[in-house]
Amino acid sequence: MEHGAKSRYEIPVLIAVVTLTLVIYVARHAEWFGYLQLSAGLSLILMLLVAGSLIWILIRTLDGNPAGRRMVFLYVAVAVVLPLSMQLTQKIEVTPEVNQLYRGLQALPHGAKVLATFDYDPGSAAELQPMAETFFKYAFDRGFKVIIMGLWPQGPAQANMALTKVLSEERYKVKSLRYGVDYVNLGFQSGNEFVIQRMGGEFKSMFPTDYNGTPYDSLPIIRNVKNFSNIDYSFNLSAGYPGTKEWVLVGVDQFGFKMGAGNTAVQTTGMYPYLRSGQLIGILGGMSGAAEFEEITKYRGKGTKFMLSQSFSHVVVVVFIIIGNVAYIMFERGRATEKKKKA
Amino acid sequence: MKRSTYIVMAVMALLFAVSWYFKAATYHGNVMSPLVAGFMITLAAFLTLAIISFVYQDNPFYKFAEHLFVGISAAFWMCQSFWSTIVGNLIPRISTGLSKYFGQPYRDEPWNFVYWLPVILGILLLLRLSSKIGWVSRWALAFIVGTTAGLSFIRYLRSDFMEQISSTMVPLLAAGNSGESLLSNITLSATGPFVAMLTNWVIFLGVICGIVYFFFSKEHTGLFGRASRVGIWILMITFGAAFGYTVMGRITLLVGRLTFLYKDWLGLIS
Amino acid sequence: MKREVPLFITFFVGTLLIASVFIPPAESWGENFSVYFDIIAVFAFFLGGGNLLRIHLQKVASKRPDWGYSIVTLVAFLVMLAAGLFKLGNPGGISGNLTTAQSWFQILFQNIMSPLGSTMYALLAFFVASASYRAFRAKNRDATILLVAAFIILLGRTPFGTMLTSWIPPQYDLLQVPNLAIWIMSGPNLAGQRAIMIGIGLGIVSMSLRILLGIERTYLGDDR
Amino acid sequence: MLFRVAIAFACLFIIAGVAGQPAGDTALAVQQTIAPVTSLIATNHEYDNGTGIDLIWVPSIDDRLAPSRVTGYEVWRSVVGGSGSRIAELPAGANKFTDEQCSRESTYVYSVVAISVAGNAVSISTAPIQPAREWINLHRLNLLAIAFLVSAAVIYFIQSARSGKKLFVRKIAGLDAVDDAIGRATEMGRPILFIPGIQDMDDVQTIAAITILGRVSRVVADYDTKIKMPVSRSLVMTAARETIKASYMAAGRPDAYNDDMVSYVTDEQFGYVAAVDGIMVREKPATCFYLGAFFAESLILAETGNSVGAIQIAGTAMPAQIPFFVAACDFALIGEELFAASAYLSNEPKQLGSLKGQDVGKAVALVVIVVGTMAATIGSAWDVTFMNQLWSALKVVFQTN
Repeated sequence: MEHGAKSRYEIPVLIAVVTLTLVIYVARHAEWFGYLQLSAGLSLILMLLVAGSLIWILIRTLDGNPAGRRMVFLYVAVAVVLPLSMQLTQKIEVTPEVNQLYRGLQALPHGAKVLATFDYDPGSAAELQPMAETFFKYAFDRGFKVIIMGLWPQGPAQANMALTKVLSEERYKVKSLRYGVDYVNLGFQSGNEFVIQRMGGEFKSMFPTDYNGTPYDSLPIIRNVKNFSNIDYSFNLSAGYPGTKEWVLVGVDQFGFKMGAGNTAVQTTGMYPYLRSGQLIGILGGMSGAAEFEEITKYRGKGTKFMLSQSFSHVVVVVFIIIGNVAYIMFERGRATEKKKKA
Repeated sequence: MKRSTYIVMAVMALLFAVSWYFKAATYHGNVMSPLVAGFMITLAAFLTLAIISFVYQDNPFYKFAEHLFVGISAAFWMCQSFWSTIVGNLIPRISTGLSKYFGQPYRDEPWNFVYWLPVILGILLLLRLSSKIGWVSRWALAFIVGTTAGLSFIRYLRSDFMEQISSTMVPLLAAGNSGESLLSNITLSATGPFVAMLTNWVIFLGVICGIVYFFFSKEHTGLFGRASRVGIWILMITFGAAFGYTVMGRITLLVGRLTFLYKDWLGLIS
Repeated sequence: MKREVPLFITFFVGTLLIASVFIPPAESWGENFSVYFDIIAVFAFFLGGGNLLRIHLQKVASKRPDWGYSIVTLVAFLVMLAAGLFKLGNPGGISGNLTTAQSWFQILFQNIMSPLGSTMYALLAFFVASASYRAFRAKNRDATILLVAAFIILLGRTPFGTMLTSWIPPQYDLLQVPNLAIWIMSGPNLAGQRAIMIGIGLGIVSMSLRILLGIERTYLGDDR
Repeated sequence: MLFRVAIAFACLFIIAGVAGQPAGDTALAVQQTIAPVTSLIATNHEYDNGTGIDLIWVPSIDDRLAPSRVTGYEVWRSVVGGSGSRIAELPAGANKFTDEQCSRESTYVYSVVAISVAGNAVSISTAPIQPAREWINLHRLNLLAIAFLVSAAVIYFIQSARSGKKLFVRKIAGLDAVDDAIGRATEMGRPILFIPGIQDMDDVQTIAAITILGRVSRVVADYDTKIKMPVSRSLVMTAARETIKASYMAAGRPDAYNDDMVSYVTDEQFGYVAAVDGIMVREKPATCFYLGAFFAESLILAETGNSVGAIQIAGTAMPAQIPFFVAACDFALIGEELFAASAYLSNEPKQLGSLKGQDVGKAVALVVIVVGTMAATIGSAWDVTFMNQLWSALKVVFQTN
């Protein structure tokens, strides 16, 4: 890492930041003011300020002072933080793959049995948790019977978090959904794709009890669920291995159930082959997938809210790529040709 | 240590205490006592900040967080695999007494004795600690590598080789379109038939050229060389696209962490 | 003996597992062998964990630089190990669920390990930005293609990109940046992914064969 | 024999069932009861270990009404000489089911119950059937044939290379840089960092990384450079130690080897990354190798390595991570090149022969894709029967199950 002129500024800046944080923190907890919410006008002014400073960086670059990586870091942080307290909304266009997934869910009858598999951990929760919440909302409104399980140790715990959140909403409280009747959490089972393989025979062999230790057969929702042939739809949320790929290769290919998936943005590219070949009926990719899913199901939540941070920081990255190329074309390319001449 | 280090430490300790106090005062839940909960959320917030500080430069807070992380997580996975593998999969097959102790139903299956094999190999592996008969640990390694090779051979042949070939064989013209009707109707509508056909052609030629790029034993010259160059372009598009697509996912992660700091800890946003 | 037995074991086990795919009564062997692998890996933890303890104890004993941090690692390791192995604070006792919310194990996981892991993961937001800034430069033709593809995808996922080209009429809407981004993902990207996968498939098949035939045996260490 | 008898019985039952259906069925329907399913046949599930029985039937005629009056089906099974039980619940419209929970020692009888709001209708039971076990899975003959073809090509070229035939192998960018990169570290007096991915020995990529390590550590031993290898799996630690030790012995300097060159950190992905990042910024390695199976950590490592000014050589077969290595490292091995690298670096003719064998596989892939696509295109656009047959034949050969 580069070492600029530090120590002279570092300590005062640190103290200033710490003091400011402390004051805001104490003030917030003593309830001197409400939540931080910037009005639309103020938000626009702030955005323009950021844009202006980016232009200034571009000018400095043209003067021969390219920005270092820490400058990039700073702008990413600003671009993510600012929109969190802004009151702007953004129009969300639904892509075909999300639409397909939604159509698949829509086609299911009331009371359909849906297997929701949670293959991620808190690390990827930012992307997948909003999908999980939207999915539960939709499933409960449509009266689906949801069977939850996980191939990652923390998956079922993540499912429980989403469930608790959704079920605490007034709209679902009045439905008085019952554990074991309307939904069940089978918990985690180790063994990766082999768990899927064995579930093809009998779910019970892999999950003799549910997450809480209740025997499989004493749960009405799954008492009659032998294996995948009793499942109408499978919804997989995954962040890596084992995940959607294994569910497709071992599950869908061999046992032929219908499956839709929500993936982290990174994983999504690798899933397109399965989408095209029809092994997956639809896919939600990353935060925008989550936001689109919220849009099409009309449950606007976290995904929609966070899209502003996303878009803003995206623009910042794009601008920095432009700045980087300007700097490269202006200086380094010239230098490279000079070298060639000398040689 | 320098005096400034002590000052920073003291300020951090003070901040920690303030946060602990306020978080404990505002906590309402039933899993933990407010004092523990206040401590835990403050700790989580400070550790989050400690890790983020690494992008600026290495510092004592990051070092602390890093060492804490290594210790906790190493033990985490040891416990996790002990309970799920040894207690979950091994003990119910080899010992009725221990199964009972751990509250696991004993699985009485005919081939259970085979499960002694990995136990023996595991013990062989531990013999590595002895310098005299350490070489027997290689038997365990050989077993593992053999398993890996055998399983991967079939798995990848099926899913990465055969499956990808069979799904690339699709008609290049949309069904029922014998060319003429298609050519009279060229639009660049994203959902139109011409683009669908174009996509099929791109995939077909792209896969071909991409495979050509990977040829090792043929000089990449002439037509072959040109195909391989197109292949590398296709790969570059793939990499660029995947990278660009990923940027979003990665930013989401930061949104997630900063929401934790701003909402769950500081309580600044709703 | 030191040389032949391991090579024979590799060959035998590997061939057995390949054959088992074609023999219905043996079809479940692959799955069983994976369980065996997991069990052996747990034994290996004695070696790994022992190594971790030894390194940090040595550091503390010889007071090497930063030895204080080694104490942090040691304490964290031992506390977590005790919490997990004895299921401290678990209402279900020794047969309770490991990840029950009230257990020490889960509390430590939720409040220490999980924030640390998520934040380390989140650093990628910074790194992905700095890598884009540094690597996406039009240095040569290949790099330019990489840059253009990445740029279109990035732009296609911002409202700015939507605005920029929304005037293009529907019969040419492929040229609208968001549609173009989707098309790149489902066209050229798919082709590249497939070519890579076919290559990987062959690479692994050939590598596995070399291992089974004993041509590749570096992992076994010294032959003598 | 038994099978034929079963089929004969089944046919008899079907005839009986169809004939026995009274003409007044529709009249009954008016009274709100429904017709049972017909033509229920049980056959042995092919190519399994004697655990499966396939059931197929014609759904109740009331299921074909719109809206269907059938709400679902239940499959009941009874063991001859034992009790019966419900084994599955299926949605309306279902017409087949595979029972995979049979035992070879038992004989079963099945029946299907059509469920409706008004009442249930039980079908005529199947003939008793006992599942049979097959010893060879003929459905996978295509897999066997292709496995055989590829293996034969690889082994053939290994043999021909062994017999002294000269083989051309193209340059793999990055591999030629290995020696220079190690030399650079030696000159600068800084260590080399070798990261074998974060997967265990049950991933071929890790094994490939270990074999490349064999070659790298040989050079390291010759140059007397420091190597540092933090790993995230205990088994990888064991294998890596064996490998490096062997290299030092081969270089004639067994005394310079030390177990601490390889150290276990933690199995946790990001805990491991946090520690490796710490090592990078504190020890400032001159060269970093990232070879093996990587996930999200690929870019964290590559960016931190770049920030300390290390030369970085990376290689992985994780399609999702290759882009980051390509963008952020000096040299990147793409997918298959990782596996080719160990053969390439060994410089042994027989190892190089296997690369030629792989190319045969690629040639097969090329030919099949071209022929198959052309057949599909011509067949579907101009409706040429032969082409359609060719296409479906190729599909069958390359389809896996």
